[in-house]
Amino acid sequence: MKVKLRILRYDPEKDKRPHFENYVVEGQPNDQVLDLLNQVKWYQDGTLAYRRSCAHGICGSDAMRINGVNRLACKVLVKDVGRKIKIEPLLGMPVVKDLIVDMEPFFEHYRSVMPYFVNDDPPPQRERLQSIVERERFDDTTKCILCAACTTSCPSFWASGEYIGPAAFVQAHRFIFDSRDRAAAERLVVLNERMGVWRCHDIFNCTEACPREIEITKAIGELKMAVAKGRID
Amino acid sequence: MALSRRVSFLAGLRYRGKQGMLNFILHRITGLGIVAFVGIHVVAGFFGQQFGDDLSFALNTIYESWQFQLFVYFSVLYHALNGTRLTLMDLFPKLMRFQRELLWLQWAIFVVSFGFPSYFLIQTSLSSS
Amino acid sequence: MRTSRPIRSSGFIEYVLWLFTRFSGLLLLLFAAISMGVAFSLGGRTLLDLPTMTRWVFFPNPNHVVNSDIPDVSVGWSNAFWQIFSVLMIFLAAGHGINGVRMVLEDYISRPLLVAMLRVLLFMLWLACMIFAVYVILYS
Amino acid sequence: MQHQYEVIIVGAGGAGLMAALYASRGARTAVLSKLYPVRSHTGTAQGGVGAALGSEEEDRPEWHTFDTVKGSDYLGDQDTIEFMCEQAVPVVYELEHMGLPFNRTPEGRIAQRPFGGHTNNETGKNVRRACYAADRTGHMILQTLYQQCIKNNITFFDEFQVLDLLITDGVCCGVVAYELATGELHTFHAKSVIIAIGGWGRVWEITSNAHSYTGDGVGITLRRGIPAEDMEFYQFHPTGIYKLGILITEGVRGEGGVLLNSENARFMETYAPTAKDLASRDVVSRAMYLEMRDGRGIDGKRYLNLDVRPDTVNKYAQKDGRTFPDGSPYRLSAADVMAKLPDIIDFCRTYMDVDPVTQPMPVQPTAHYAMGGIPTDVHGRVLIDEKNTVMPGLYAAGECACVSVHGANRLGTNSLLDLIVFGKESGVRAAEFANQNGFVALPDDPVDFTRQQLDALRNGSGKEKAADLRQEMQKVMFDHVGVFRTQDGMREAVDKVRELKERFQEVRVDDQGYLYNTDILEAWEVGCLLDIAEVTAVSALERTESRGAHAREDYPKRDDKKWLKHTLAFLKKDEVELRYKPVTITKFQPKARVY
Repeated sequence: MKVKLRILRYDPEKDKRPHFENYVVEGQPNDQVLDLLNQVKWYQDGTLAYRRSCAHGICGSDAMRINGVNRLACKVLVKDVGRKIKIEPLLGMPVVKDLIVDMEPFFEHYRSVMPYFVNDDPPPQRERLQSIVERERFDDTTKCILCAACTTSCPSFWASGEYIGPAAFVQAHRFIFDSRDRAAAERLVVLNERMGVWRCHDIFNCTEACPREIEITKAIGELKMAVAKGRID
Repeated sequence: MALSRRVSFLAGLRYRGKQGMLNFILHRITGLGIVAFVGIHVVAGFFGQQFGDDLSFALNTIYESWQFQLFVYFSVLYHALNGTRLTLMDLFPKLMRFQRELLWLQWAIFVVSFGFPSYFLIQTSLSSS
Repeated sequence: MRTSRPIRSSGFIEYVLWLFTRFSGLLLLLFAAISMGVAFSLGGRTLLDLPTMTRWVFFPNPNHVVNSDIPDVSVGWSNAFWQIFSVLMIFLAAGHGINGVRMVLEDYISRPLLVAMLRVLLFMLWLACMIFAVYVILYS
Repeated sequence: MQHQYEVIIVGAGGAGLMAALYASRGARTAVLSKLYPVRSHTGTAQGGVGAALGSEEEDRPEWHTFDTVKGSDYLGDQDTIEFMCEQAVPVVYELEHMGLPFNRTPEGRIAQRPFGGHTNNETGKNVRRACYAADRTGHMILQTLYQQCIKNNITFFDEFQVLDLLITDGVCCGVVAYELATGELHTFHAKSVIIAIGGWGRVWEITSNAHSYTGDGVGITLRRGIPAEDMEFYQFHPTGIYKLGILITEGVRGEGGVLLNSENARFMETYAPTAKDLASRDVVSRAMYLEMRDGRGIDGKRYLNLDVRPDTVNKYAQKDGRTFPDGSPYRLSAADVMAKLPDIIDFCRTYMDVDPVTQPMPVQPTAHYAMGGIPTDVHGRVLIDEKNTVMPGLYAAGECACVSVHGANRLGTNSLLDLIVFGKESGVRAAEFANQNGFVALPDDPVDFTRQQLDALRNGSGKEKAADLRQEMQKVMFDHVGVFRTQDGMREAVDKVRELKERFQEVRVDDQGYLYNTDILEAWEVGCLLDIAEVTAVSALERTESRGAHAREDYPKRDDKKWLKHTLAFLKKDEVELRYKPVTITKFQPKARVY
């Protein structure tokens, strides 16, 4: 069946401003939108630029706006979105070419929450013990693939690029609620800043956008409570 | 050159977020609305009372029209209900798992508590005029 | 099995205001319920239509509603308890509202100096609001 | 533009990041990666990392060693295998100390699950050796290592694709990289270079590998005269999603899932009476292929069912007498499936509308892992001939390297282990080397060779499209150099690939710009894939036996007399030169391999 793609193109070497271009490709209901993009790039117009790698929703390269919502191109099938598909780059980050956005600001926020395990006590000979329940506490937020679909769906982030953003909160949550970690206090100080958790207005765009189905808003809620109560539970 | 990261208000509105985003927008609009008309109302009331200012009296007359009352009632009720939902979720993050259910509950309460009074309001206003 | 670990966290105005917004919201709802309850019990219900009554409930002074034939109810309200009640309510409402405005504006403004100026301006606006309201409540 | 670092690491997957962590402790280090580091293919590894921790039941590194040797069909070098299996235990604890969120046992220890080919050497039963974090172990390893790299302030050059290796007088002195954002060529001058660039599953049509898994590292070294070892051994994972190739972890069978044919029979009982569905991967893939060839594919199509529905699992577990470690009979509930295999359930629901809890999953063998690659010794040093001559300053680790611990067939969970053990080792050694040696001068005009290649792609006649060539190559390779191979088929594949290489000269890219020109890089990658395909097909054609993943219909037996040796393939202008070197055997003499 024929599928119509409407792609927002922007080539900084040629265009002053972005414009839509239409392509018609042959597609099956079970094709990924990424397959269609590949068809365009390989057989119709090689200048189309987008990121992709694993093609099954694990690497997080191909987050983009598909029919107005942030999705991974490889996790959306044609039958989910119909035969007219509008594809645009993510909102709130500088577009460098076609569907490619500059990810640097995103990773800067990511780095700002100390997204790494800190425990300076000398480790035991074997593993640090952790109960199944303690492990379960932060399981959800370990799933994050840093695709930026959540952060770029957040109206607070659109309004201000300084907002730390859901993806970084998810990372903070993963470590703050890890019973082995010892740097929760430092991270909470960062989250307590003006552009921290208090800018989250429970809009749930991030939760809806997450391709890994992480309950992001809930995680942020737990972070808010951790700051408020001054303890983690 | 890379394009600017700025997201215009309209571009933001074009994002097809689900109910949560609609609620967020309504919450902001109703909130700002309440601030605006309560603010003006207080000032107008003060000036009217103290100086017998004509403009203030005129403003107050607008406030008392039933159409405007309906609007204010919508804003206050919506803002109150949505605010309560947000507060509950913020205080008990576990509730966020049921955010969709909470939204439907909120709308159900809203429809009932907005519908009946406004029905009577419109009826009495129309019959009295 | 689950451990609860204490953390230290520096108090910050953002957090205080976030908390204020939540609790003032809830308190306003509570106050509104009390006011209405009392208004009903004072017989307001039988005399007024709904919108007028709503305003009469929240701000009971004779000058408030100009174009209605409202009996002089201020007698029942003019005691210290209800005056303090009203002042408290206006304090919460104005704080809640102006803080809301601040949130919206700060979402779109990131320059620190501008933000600081805005905060001062809004604080003054809040003070002015309070002064007006207190004056009306106490001296009308 | 020119940069200078003591150690340059090419590739930011598991091996690259592990190497970066260790190299940066002793030397000024930079990591070059054509993707953002967290996008690397390590992240898609699912089932677990093998280490004989014995936290669930008795296990020993020696058993792990033997299982790996046996899994490799005795082609793995036993000294390096022993090293890896001994190192496995401390290095897994080290990952835990870095914060990796492993699943836990009730005692709070790292949880382990059974995997194909992991056995208790005394009883012959399957043993729990795969340490796992749900079914996203690779994802957690990649994330954890990247997090530690951030903590240690390691320099990254993200979206820099390495296109050439610089060698002066037989000493490696740096790399040339293409910056995606600007199209500029950068020269990186280094004392030592670690290549950790991953595999080349995209040579085949149906693969579990990423689009970017194009074996650039091996392509580059082949062009610079460094051989590739054991290229004919490429693993086909038994359970990829039908047509898509997306991986369904062996952990599914570890949890009790079984493979069923169109007669709803558990056919693995015939092919591997003891290990059954948890036999080594090449054995299972071959069995599936034979079932399908004999017309027992589901609905006559080329797929079989992988069934992890609790009823089925419990039925067969009871039949096998499988028990929990405490001796009670093994039971699996729907909730267990959902808790232990969340990602698998997600894939099946998203891509096939199949719910594994209530329906069987359609699977077929999928190109998965390269056992061969750049020949290295146990310290990651690259060897450039059959006499094991070391090229100073050049290291390789991870899937692109052939140590060779995997021999003719890799055991499940040993890939992640390979990454972390040899990533660490090569990082340590590369830094040591950098500390003991000075910079070697770069060749004149270092970017010349690269520029020629790119210019050719920009200015070609345009008669051919790179995508067409890739597709033709993938098809011929999957049909003829796949699970089962024949003389004629491989001959055809060699000819076809050579023809495609000719036609590759005519390619011209559409995108003539410089900023984010992904078109030209994709075309360049097709060039790499073609080189690798040729080397693979030629190496396979010569090996007249069946061993591990290399299964020939015309030579169905293993031939230890003639073929117990590693292939070294050198890419020459118009041909592939093959040489051979012996396999290191220490403790375990080759025996028949029965599961």
